[in-house]
Order: sequence, then C-alpha cells, then structure tokens
Amino acid sequence: MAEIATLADAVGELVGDGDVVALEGFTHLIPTAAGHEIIRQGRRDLTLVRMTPDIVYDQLIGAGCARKLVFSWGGNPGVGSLHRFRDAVENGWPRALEIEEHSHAGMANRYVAGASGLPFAVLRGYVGTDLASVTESIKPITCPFTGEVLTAVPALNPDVTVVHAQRADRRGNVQLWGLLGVQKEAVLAARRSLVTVEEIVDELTPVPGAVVLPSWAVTVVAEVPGGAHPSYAQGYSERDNAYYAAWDAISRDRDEFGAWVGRLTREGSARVTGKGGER
Amino acid sequence: MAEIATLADAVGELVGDGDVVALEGFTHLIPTAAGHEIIRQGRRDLTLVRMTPDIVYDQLIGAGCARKLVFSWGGNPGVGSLHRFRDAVENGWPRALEIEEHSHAGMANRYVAGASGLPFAVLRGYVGTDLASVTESIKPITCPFTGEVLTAVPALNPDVTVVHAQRADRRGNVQLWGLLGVQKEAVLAARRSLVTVEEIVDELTPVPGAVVLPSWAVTVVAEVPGGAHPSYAQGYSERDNAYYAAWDAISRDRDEFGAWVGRLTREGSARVTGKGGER
Amino acid sequence: MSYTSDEMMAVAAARALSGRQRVFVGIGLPSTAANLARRTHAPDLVLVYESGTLGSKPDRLPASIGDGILAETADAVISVPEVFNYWLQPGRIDIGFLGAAQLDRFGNINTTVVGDYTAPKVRLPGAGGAPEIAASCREVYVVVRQSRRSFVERVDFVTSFGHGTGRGDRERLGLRGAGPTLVITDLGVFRPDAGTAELVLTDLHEGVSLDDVRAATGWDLKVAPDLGRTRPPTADELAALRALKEASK
Amino acid sequence: MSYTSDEMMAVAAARALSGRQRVFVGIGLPSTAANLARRTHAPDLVLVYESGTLGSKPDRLPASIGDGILAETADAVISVPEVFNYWLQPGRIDIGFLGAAQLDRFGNINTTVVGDYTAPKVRLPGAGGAPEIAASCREVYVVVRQSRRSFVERVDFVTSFGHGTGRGDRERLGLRGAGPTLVITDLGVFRPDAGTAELVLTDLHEGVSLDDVRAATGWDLKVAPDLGRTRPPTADELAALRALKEASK
Repeated sequence: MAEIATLADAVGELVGDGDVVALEGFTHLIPTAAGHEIIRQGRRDLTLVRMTPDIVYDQLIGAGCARKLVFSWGGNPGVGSLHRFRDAVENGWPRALEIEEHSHAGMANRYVAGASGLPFAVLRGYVGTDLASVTESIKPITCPFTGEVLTAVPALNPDVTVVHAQRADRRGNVQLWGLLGVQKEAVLAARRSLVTVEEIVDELTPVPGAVVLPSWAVTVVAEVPGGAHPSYAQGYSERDNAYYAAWDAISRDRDEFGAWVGRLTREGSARVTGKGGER
Repeated sequence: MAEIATLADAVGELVGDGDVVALEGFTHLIPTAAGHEIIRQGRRDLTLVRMTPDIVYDQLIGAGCARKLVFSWGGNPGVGSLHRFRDAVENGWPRALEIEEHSHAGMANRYVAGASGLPFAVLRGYVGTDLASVTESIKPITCPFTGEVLTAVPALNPDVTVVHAQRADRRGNVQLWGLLGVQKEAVLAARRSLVTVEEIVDELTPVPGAVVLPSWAVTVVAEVPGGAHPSYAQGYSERDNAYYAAWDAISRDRDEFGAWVGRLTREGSARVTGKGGER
Repeated sequence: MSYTSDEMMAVAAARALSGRQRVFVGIGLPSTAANLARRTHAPDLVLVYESGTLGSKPDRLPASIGDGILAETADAVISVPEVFNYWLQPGRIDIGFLGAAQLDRFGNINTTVVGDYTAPKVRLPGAGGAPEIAASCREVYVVVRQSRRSFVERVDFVTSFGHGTGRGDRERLGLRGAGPTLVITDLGVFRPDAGTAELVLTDLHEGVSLDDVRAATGWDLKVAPDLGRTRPPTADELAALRALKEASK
Repeated sequence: MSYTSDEMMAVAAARALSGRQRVFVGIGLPSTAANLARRTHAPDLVLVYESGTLGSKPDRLPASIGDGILAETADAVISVPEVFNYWLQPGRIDIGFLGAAQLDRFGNINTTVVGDYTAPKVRLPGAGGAPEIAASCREVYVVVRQSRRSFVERVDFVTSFGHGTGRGDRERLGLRGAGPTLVITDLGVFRPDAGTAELVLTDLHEGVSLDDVRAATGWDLKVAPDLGRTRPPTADELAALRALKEASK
C-alpha cells in the first residue's frame, strides 16, 4: 500500500545522495515540483535518468545535484538548448557531468525490461550510428532461432522513480491519462516510487484512456496541485509555454541561474521572469 | 485502410488452405462466427494458433480443418475437456493433429515479438518444466550484460489473425474494451487481419478502458452482431454458459458432432441442444 | 452443520490467505477459495487473474478466467502480455494459487498429459499460466482433490516445477520464488519438509483418518510429528461459501 | 504574394507528402510541414508522434512533441514504448520526417554534438527517436535550413544513419527502410543519386541561384542534369501556413 505524505517528507524518505533517480514525463505530467524539492533538500551525486531531460533536469544539473545523466534527448522543447546541461558537459560547471546516451527506443525498452524483471531488452536499434561506439550499454545479440543480429540494452532499475499524475484515491491508487509516456514502466522498474498528484479523491471514476497504478505498486503518493508546472496535467492545467521561453535567458547566465536557485531554496519560489511577466 | 466486407467474403478473401490462422480472444470477444465460416468454407491443413483454444477450436479441429495446433491451454472453460481436440491428439481422428505447446507467458511474448517486428522474445519461463524438452521453439539465451541465462521463444506471425471487437467506424477504425487479452498483439503480428464487430457506427465515442486499432492496421472489418457467441462482448452480450455445458455432450460423441457440423454447413445453424434447451 | 469434503477443502484453502496478499488466482478450486477468503476474513486480498485483471472484487464466483465480472470490478484491466511481463514475472505477486491434475511427492504439477507425451492416455488442457506462476510468485499454494490418481510418486509430465527431485533444485535452476509451500486437499494439508522438500502431511481435516490419506497417496507418505487437525468450517464460512456458489448459478 | 525562404521550405516539404501516408513526425520544421500538408492537399495523412499519438489532427501547430492537442485529436493514444515497438519498429510507417543540426553528403544526420563527442564544441540535444525512425520507416525525408554549418562533407557524429559512405551500406547493415530519399531546405531539394546515394540538387526554389546553393553546401555539390524549379507557394498554401502559425501563438 502506498503511503500518503507531504512532498518534503516523501523526497526526504525516498531520495538519498548517490541514488539513481528518474523523474519521468514526456512533455506532459513532468514532476517539476518534486525536482525542485530535491534541489531544496540539497541532494548530491545523483545519477539522473530520463528520456527527455528538460528544464527541471537543467535546474537539477545547474544546482549541482547530479554526477551523471542517462538520457536520449536533452533540450528545452520548442525553445532550444538546455544551457545548464551544456555548461556541465562543455565546461564541467558546476561539476563534470558523466553522460550515458541512448535513443528513445533504447531508453523506452530499458524501462520495459526493468519493469518486466528482465536484465535486458532487444530491439532493432542504433545500427550504423556512432551511439553504439560511445555508449557501452549497447551490445549485439543474436536470435537463437534465425541467427539475425539485433541490439540489446540493459534494464533500467532506478532506485527511485518520480512521476506526476492527475489523481489518486485515499488508498493510494493512482490514475493518469492523456500522453502516458513511459511513466508506468518507469514506476514499475524502480525500487521505490513517488507519485505527485493534482488531487486526492474519494473514488477514481473511470476516464477514457486512463491507466491505473494500484496502490501496492507505488511507495508514496503526495498531493501537489500544479506539481507539473510549467508542464501540464491534461484536464487540470495548460502548458506554460512562456515559462519555457523565459527559462532560456535565465539558464544562459550562471549568475541569473544562481539567483534563481537562491530564490528557490531560500524563498521556495520557482518563478521565472519573462516576456509575459513573472510566472 | 481496412475494407468493410461481409463475413463470408472476408473469410474467403483472407483465409486459404494451409494458412497459419489465429482466432484470438481470452474468454471475452472470441470470434466464433468467423471460425464457423471457416468450417463452412471447408478450409484444410490450417495451422491454428491460440493461447486458449476452446469450443470454436474444438469445432475446427473436429471438422478436419487443422493439421497443427500452437497453443498454451486447450479446454472448455469452466466445464472440462475439449473432446474433439482430445480425439485428434489421442486417436488421430478425424486426422492426426501436430501440436506445438507453450505456456501463456510464452505465447503472449511470441505475439509481442511478432507485433514488434522482432524474431524472438525473452522471458523468465519454462525453467525446470518438461515443456522445454518437447517443444523445439523454446531455447536458452544469455544476457550480454549480466551473463544470466533466460528463455527465448520465436515470434508468432500468423498469415491471418481474426478477432472480435465491440465496434468499428465506417472508415474501419476498431474499438474494443473490457478484457483485451492478446488481441492487439495478435492483429499487429499478422500479415492479414479480420475484425468482426458487434456494430459499425458513425463515430467511435471514447469508452474507459478501450483500445483503438487504427483502420490502417486492419485488413478487413465485418459487421457480425453476436459474432462472439457463446462468448460475450462486454456492453453487448452475456456469456452463454449453458452453451459451453451443452457442448460437452455433443463433442464427446463423433456422430453427435458430425450431426452438428452437418447442421452448421448445410443449414448455417451453430445451435446446440443442452439442459437449457436449444441455444 | 454438515458439510462436504470439497467445502472443507475450500474453507481450508481460504484460511491460508490473509491480509493484503497479492494472489495470482487459477480458475476452479483456487478461485473459489480466494474469493471465499476475500468475502470472509481477508477483505483486502488483491486478486490477480491471468485474463488481465488486478484487484478483482467479484460478488459471485467467476464462471471462467475471463468472466466479465472480473474486469468490471477490477482496480485495473490490462492486456495479457502485461499481466505476465509487468506483474507476474518481476515477483510482485505473493501467492500463486494453483490447481493440478497430478501432483507429486516434491510438489511438481502436471496439467498436460496422463501417460506418454507423444501417445497420451489422457490429453489434459495444458500449461496455461501455471509454469511461470509457479516460478515467479513468492510462494505457491496448490489446492487439489486427493486420490492415488492425482497424488503420484512422480508426475508423468512436469508442467509446473515444484521442488524437482528435492530441496535445492529450485535454487540450482535460478528460480526466484520459494515454490509450493502449502498443499490443501479434501483430506488434509501438506507442507514441504524443511530439509528434503518432500510433501509431508501436517494437518488432517476433521473426520479424516491417517489411513484415508495414505490410501489416497501414491507414495510412502511421511507425517509430521505434531500432526494437526483442521478446524471444521464455521457456520459463517459455510454460509459465505454457499452464497458465493448460489450467486454464480 | 511575398514569402520567406522558411515559408518556401515548409510549403515544399508539405508538398512531398500525399494521400494516406503514415508519417512519423519530428517536432519543429517537419511538424510544420506535415500539418500544413494535412490542412491543404493531403487531409488523410496519418500523423504519428513519438509522444504516443496515432492519427493526430491538430488545428494549430503543436508547441512541443507532447502538446496536449496531439493526444486530444488522435485516433489512439499509446505509451511511448508501444509507439516505438509496435508501430515504428515493424515498418508500419511510410515516411520518417526528420530535422537535422548537421546533414552530410550521404544523408547521415547529426543532432548530438558539434566537434568531438568527449570534448564537444556544442552539445546538441541528442538522438531522441531519430535513429530508429531513420532505420525503420520506409523512407526518410529531411527538412533543414541549409548553410555550410548544417550541410557538411561528413557529420561530426552519426546520430541517425542515412546512406553511410554510399549506396549499399544500408543493405549491408540489414536496415529495412530506404533511408533518406528526399532533403528539403530553404534553398532547394536534394535526392540521393541512384548509383552512389550522394545527395544531388534536383530542384532550386524560385529566386535561388545555383551559386547560392553551392555557397551553402560544405562539399563539391553535384547537380541533376534536369534541374527543376520549385513552384512558389500559392496564396492558399501561404494562407494555410500562416493561419496554422497564427493559431499557435
């Protein structure tokens, strides 16, 4: 049975220094508030895992929480680069960032293997690319029936996976809908999991396209309305595109970014200032 | 784009002698009417594939349509044996039936590999059982990262998969809900596919738990109300448990069965007579 | 209150389940017992069916593994590949609750053939989900009507691996679950010996003699030194069982 | 009606799509072009996005690959593993529509780094879905703004395999799709040579000279003997493109 806790308690209980942590979300339902709480609590030496590291990973990397990133696409969607990520990779600031780089198909299948209790997954992937030569966790595998050579990637089993969902009931059953990304697999692959939700309700009424994660497959649920901002939660909020745009300027400059981290950790404010005013 | 056709035309177009044919359905949504049409059209030498061959496979086997069965559980659910299946395996009547036998986990993963365009799937399965020694399509495979030995099974790619669903729209998009079994995978794994549906509607309104197969992933759709009887279609019909019970007596006796096939092929009637009267 | 040996078996099997255990439920006797447990002392049991339901809460016995009531009352309905890959295989299920046509001295299960595989005396339905349920659940409970036909020295075909030829075989094969830890029949209760993993009679149902059990066992049966007696079904248990069955007609 | 070179590029790319083609759509320029095609001459295009939507029909340009409008207007919404495993990998998609940071003479794509991988000059976002899109779609169309920075002799990093070092490399590697068959830039249109698979200029956009293209190409460019001219955008095409963009603000 999932425990129901505050975000601060949940992050304190589940995320430790040196952990392998996946905050998943494919544009939709990104658990940004949980990422900010990890920064606030000053976690260090994390191996961050995500298919699509975006702003919240830029923030975690810039704040010095991560020693390694496992990923397949790192950018500010619809805007451009992640400048804190680039500064870490290109200049080692605030610290060097080790990277383990895959494709989306590879990452998705690594989570599937992790969720399935298998040590590896098989796909048609990476053939002819330079990824196979720079990433050790990509290997050939031969079909025992046809002799055909395919690609194997190892399972991902994070110490903790964090996702955001629309709702949970009071027993901790979680319901999410809309673009589902790889969240179910990421939760099932993890040793521990935290789901932040828009609201906790008495009963999860059926919703078309919804997936339910039973309470016994989740470690902790925390009610965090708006916890996906500037991402969105279908049925609850719209994507704040101006935040993404405003982040570009803040993240380009180490001092601006430092001031943002200071506001986050001292005042608890994750707001940014852009063309549309404060967000 | 799926073509919309009558059941007779669809079966005539899609199912040929010697084909590998999967009529899938996990208790729910079993495409029985399509199976009866295959008997009526006198197909021969089929390799029948299904996780849970039940009455309609007993009928196809007894009618002499099949030369081989690929399966994981063959019984009359809630009643007992499949007597036509047993007569074929135990006595070679009406002809010898080759069998290729797996577990549910193995069969499900074989369809998944087939749907995924992979030649094989990996699972933790069959370990210590005698299945691995009687079934050639079960082989060991070694994880290239951990050295652990797991089990590989080859992809299933039927020539034709037939499933039953609740609805399709006029463009041939298919919608099904309730217990989904392995139907999506079986359709996507097949070279050709036929979906019989309870009704064709103008628009597929969203239904909680529903899966949609886009028209371009389906070859032919045929409107066959009640096409799953004596199985059921959630939201449309109830399972006819008395039919399953009545089948036991008919199928125990070659003459009784012969009379049933005669009624089916000459009069088009698939009815059975049991304690509850004709069904 | 009088009761049948089948009712005693169902009640004894139901009592073996408790709390919030996740139970992978085979159809037939296991499903009857699991649903009885949920309707009596263990309302929080999580019933998982291979047709793709997590947390089914039927108010009657399902007529088959794919009865619509299992989907309609579930916390989540998933595909069959998902139930095996995401939920069973990684070891998320506490108890695999299985039936058997033949069960042997070391808890191996046969549901495939009686006689030779290539020329069977009786062709049985086959494996279904059982091989991987027996492999991957933390423990396996077997519920089976006992006779010399079903309780055999050595199964004709190992459909689902129990303890092989004795303690240590599972570990050698790399199986993660503990295998069969409990067998409930219409005559009594059996558990694998801590040292050898041979099934040992640990409890006799009320009204059953040791000779009755020996007569229905196809090997030289060992009996636990502290042989227990199963409590007869209570009136509440019987009422709940009969109501479940009645509702299913 | 005046138009920008970006508008010409979007219109030319949109025209390359037709009928009921299934298009795996990258975000940015490919998404603009695919949506423009659907709103003009190819209303039956099936747009597939890697965020897990089949048959999205947005009435504005999605702001990102995971814009909610893609899910709300889709025929089916599926998980990300499913989109790659069940829909892309088996070759169900006709056209993979990709962008590029660098594209080379043989249609190989780089979206990973400029410079050395371990000490990059510019760290780009990385692969995303592109390597397998480029491998598994029946054909690949690339749309990219052309310059000596983007049109290079040899990419610094092969993120997505095009034609490698020439015709025959794809077959040798066992890749099933035909790879890049069309490249559309803001200056013209390129196709791989039938013999060598080297990208050859086959069409110049209106108002662009051959020298303009050569100045923006990082290798000794070959030109098709029957060099064509792209028709300028029609008023309808421009109106549709601008309406799509306006609706996205």
